[in-house]
Amino acid sequence: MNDNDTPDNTEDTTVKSKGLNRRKLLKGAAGVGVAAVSSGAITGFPMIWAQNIKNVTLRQFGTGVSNLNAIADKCKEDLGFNLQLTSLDSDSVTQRAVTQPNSYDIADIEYWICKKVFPSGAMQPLDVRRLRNYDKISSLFINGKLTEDADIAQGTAPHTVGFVPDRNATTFADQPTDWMTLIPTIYNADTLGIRPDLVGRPITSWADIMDPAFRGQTSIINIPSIGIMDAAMICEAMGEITYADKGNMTRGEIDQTIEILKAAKRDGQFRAFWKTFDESVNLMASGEVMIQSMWSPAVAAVRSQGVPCVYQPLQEGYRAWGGGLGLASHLSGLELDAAYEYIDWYLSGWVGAYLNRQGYYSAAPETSRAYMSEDEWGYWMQGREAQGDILSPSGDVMERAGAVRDGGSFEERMGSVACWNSVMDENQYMVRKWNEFIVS
Amino acid sequence: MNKRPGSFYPLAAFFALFVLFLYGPTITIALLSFQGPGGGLTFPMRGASFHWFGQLFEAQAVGNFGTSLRRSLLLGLAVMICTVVFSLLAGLAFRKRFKGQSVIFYLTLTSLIIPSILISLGIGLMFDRLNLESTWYSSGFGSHLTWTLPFGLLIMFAVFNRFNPSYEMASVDLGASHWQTFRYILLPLLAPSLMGIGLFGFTLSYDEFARTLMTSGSFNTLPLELFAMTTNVTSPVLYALGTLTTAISLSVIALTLLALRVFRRKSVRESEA
Amino acid sequence: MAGSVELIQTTKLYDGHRAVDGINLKVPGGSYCCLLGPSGCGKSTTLRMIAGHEAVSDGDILLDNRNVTLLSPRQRGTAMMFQNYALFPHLSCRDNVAYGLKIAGQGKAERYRAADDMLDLVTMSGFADKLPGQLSGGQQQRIALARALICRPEVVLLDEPLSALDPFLRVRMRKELKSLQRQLGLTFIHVTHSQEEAFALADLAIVMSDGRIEQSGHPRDIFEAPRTEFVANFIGGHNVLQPNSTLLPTDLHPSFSIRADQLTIEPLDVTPPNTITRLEATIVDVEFQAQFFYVETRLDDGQTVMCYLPENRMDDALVCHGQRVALHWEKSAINLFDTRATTR
Amino acid sequence: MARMSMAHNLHSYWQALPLTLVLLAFLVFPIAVIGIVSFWDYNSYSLIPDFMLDNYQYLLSSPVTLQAYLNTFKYAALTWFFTLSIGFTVAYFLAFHLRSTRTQTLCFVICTVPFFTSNIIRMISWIPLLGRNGLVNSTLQASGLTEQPLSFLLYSDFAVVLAYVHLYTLFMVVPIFNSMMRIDRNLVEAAVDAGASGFQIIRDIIVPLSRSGIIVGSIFVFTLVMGDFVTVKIMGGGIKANVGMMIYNEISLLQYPAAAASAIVLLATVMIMLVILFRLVDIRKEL
Repeated sequence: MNDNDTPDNTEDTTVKSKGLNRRKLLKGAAGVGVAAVSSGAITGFPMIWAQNIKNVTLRQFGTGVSNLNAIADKCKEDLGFNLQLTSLDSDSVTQRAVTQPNSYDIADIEYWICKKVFPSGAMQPLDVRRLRNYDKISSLFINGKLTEDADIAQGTAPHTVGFVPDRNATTFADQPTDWMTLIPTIYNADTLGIRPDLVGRPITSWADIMDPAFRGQTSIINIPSIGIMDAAMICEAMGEITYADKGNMTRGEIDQTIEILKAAKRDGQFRAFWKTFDESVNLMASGEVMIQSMWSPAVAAVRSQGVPCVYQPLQEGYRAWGGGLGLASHLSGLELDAAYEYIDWYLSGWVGAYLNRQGYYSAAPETSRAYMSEDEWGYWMQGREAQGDILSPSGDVMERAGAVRDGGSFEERMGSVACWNSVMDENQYMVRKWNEFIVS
Repeated sequence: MNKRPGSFYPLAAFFALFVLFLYGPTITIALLSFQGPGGGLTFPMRGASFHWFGQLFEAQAVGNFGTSLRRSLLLGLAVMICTVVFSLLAGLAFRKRFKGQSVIFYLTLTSLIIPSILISLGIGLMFDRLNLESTWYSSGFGSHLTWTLPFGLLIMFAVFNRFNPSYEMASVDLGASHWQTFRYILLPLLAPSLMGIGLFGFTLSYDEFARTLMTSGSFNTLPLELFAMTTNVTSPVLYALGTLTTAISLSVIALTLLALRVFRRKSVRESEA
Repeated sequence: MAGSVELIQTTKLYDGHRAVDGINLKVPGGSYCCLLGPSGCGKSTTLRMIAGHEAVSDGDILLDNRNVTLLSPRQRGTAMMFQNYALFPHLSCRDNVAYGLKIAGQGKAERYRAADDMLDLVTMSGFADKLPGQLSGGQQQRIALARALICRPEVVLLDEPLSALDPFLRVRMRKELKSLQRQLGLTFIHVTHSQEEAFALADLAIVMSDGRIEQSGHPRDIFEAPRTEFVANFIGGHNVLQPNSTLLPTDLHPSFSIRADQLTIEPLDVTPPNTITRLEATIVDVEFQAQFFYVETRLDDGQTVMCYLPENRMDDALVCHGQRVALHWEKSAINLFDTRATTR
Repeated sequence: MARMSMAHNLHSYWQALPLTLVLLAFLVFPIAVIGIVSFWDYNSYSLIPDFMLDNYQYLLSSPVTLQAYLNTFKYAALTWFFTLSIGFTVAYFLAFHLRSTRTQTLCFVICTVPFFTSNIIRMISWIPLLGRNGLVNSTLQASGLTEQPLSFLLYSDFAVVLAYVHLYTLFMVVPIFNSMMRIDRNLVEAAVDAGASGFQIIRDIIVPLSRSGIIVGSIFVFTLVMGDFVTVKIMGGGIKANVGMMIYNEISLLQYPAAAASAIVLLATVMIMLVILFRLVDIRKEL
């Protein structure tokens, strides 16, 4: 394990430098050479690809969360073909996935989006037998349980929309099959982010966001499928509503939830609504908001600006989300082969480590461990105190030695997921009501 | 020197305030774009450097200015050329009466004032229904034309309203064909206005957001990329870009004014010679 | 009499250029005064200073012996009629005429009554509800006049009021202006570049050049004795001649003028009495101009001399192109310029 | 002669053709598609051809629609008022108080330059100014004028209208300035001669004579505000909503038929108001 420390770090820096010099090939040649050698040595990928695969260009689109240029660069380096990335907000992602299926080859989407998109026939399932790393995927995505005896959380848990019965199906299977809709790549547990310097008291419950003391300085996410889950966590914590299944509400439950939100909005409880990662960071960092629903890397981003921010574990548990890669239905032949190769590579560890270092979780945790230092693994995954400074993938110091990750270890976090982002049966109704809330 | 009326000074002050209002935010982000590497999107300033301008030309974690800028420039150029040619032709057409004239005129006006999001939605849906792929150079191009052409046509109207037809008559009188009259008389006289239309068309297209939203297909134009960045980027690199584009706009305007002056001088000199 | 205007050393500077250069002028009340001069001579600027639309750089303006130099146009009791009439295009003729009263705070009925009376005066009652754009030039002019008169000014200032009209209408409107001025007994100050117009109208004509007054007085006095070479040239009908040792006695130095109608053309062999000056010349051009012939001749030293020959005195055999003739005039007809004025 | 004008007319047809084709392909057909789709059914991922009035029924019966329209009209009215007041004053200053064409052009260019920077960048530039810890608030607090930061400066109706005024005042200035430049300066002197005060001149002469410019500017500002959603999204912090936001939300949630129905209703509203405005002005004469 110790051996990994050094190559790991050098690799980071070479990726960085390669990123810088992507268009200035001459200057970057040395760095690329080193990176290629080191990665080749570590992964041991068989170089089976004919020269023509190098001409393949795969178009991937998705949210900014994981559409990172560093991944495309590394992909080019390891696999030889080009990855063209387009990043959009999650609404636009859904929209494009359904309405412009020819405009992409690989969709980097969340599971709840998948629930909407897959039945439209815009995508094709993946044959898991073609993936060498399939068995490295966390069981959370196969049967919904992190450990054997764990409960299955409410909402659109990934495994419920993760499989289809056969190659041509557009309906989901309730059992794992050989055909997967998305290969999971990234996931996390979300909770409230707070500014400890501003809130002035311990925060323990989702209901705290509705505290009149924070009037005009709170925010929630305005993506209906996600926001409604946050709202449900809040209402349940307030003791206003008890849901049979937060992930699949009845019309009455939706109405009640929206009414509570509307009343809070009328009273000026919310400062703003956010739709994307960055908006939440800015709201928090600029001091506009002191408590809001937030994603883990967003908290890290706020902290990296020198602003105190805590990713607050709450007694009711987390709301989780997961994303993965899917294939457009038009994909075939060499491109399809390349796509399989790419996805397999995605699971093979380098990307996983990269995502882990951003504060997300890799779907194949074990493979990514090989690309992380012991200290990094301890800090990010095991909830241990950092021995040295914790660096971001781009080499900036994120946390000083001695820091402990909010919410603790992987098991603690993903083990107390109360619900997943979801698409309900009454989705259309919910979206309408949500719109009413936003416009009200 | 005539004494200025008493109202001059309060009005001048008002104008100065207005200019400050127009530039205030631009100046703010210009300041913020010179922050040090640890800078954020809001005050207070964290250090001072050119760091974020340097970042601009390096690969971003998310998004890509370079390619979207190239797309926007190409699209702007294509839109500019079409706007100039189509507006000129339509302007010529409208000097005479013809059937359907008022229908076309009102359609043009509609195109100008219809909420952009409708154009975007309509073209997006149309391409979808026709099973055509939306791309920035097809549907995006069309949606931009619906925005630039009305301006072009209205400018042509304004030009022709002030245009003295005797020049053309004199030319025809001297035995010039229609084409020669157009080439040697009309076109040189209209050239400055056409340059204006071109510049206007380019800028409108280059900045267009709402009409491009659902019509650009897989690849973002610069404003779309910026919009995505406002939601995905937490660094002052965005401000650096804003500062840079403002600076570029300023120099483009300065160059255009200069070109117009040189052009005018040249034509004066030619006419003197 | 009310309505007298006096300018004392009145000066207007534009960027250091003296557009009006210290002029002194006294216009008696009730007179028709014409400011005459070529374009750019400062006559419009003078008028606008009297009206108060142009600030005075130096000097004073007195109306009825009251110093109005710093007063606003309204406070002066003048009214101006603009070159292109400046009728408000969005107001009816009645509203245009009544505008001054509206500003003065009069009620609608009252001011409309006054406006209708005024329209009557300029025989435009039928056009009260029309917009200015619907009227002909002459009609617009009457409306403009009515608008200028409505506030009962003592001095009416007219800036080239007839220049936008065709020649025929110009003569007619000119008569109307004059008779209206007499009828109302107001002071009219009228700016024009046409000496014909000035002579026809003015009790007091003021010839200006280069920001200065060249000559002022009754048109007839000016015509009979132009005080400077400029005036003689500008008002026309005068030959300005430079004495020359071979041709003319040099005691007339530096130049003098002689009216074109006081010359006669004689055959070369006629010997004149010694009250007559005789000069030989060659006829260059003959033009028929109805009541008289215009004959252009050239002296041997190259100076041009023009003569008006009454139609009945025209001798076709003598007066034709290329003919050598003698020009005769009475010595008393010679007009010497005011040397102080010419050598300023 | 008759034959010549015939030939000219024929020329007109092909000369107008490119414009006409563009308008047909990218304006008329798309609107027709919106019209058709507005009667369709949909589920979370696709459109279902149908003929149903549900979309309209929901739209017209929902209190949210009314609220969104009220908000939109409120924004439009406020923006109109401020852009008109500011735009008129600025145009008046430029047209009547600057003497040389040079200074006029210079001042005009100064006003136009920010227009060449992306709207989005211009909008987000307000955030560091108006935020809770923004420049304005820190100045106010430092000077002791306020104790607590003023939160209404950002993510509020105030912020939205401010951004609109910032973005669109120029659309008022240009046509009004244009009309004012065509007012005969003698008219102003004639009014002065009649004794009118500065205010009376503006009321009686300048406002009526720049009416067409005011109307053209109003049409611009009005339609831009009615159709906007980006400004509301960014400056309203997602809290504020107008019709454009409603449509944008529906589009982003793939509810195309609902969005189409909203769009048709919006189009109808805008068109009705414009027909009224266009009765007041002949735009071709005003150019």
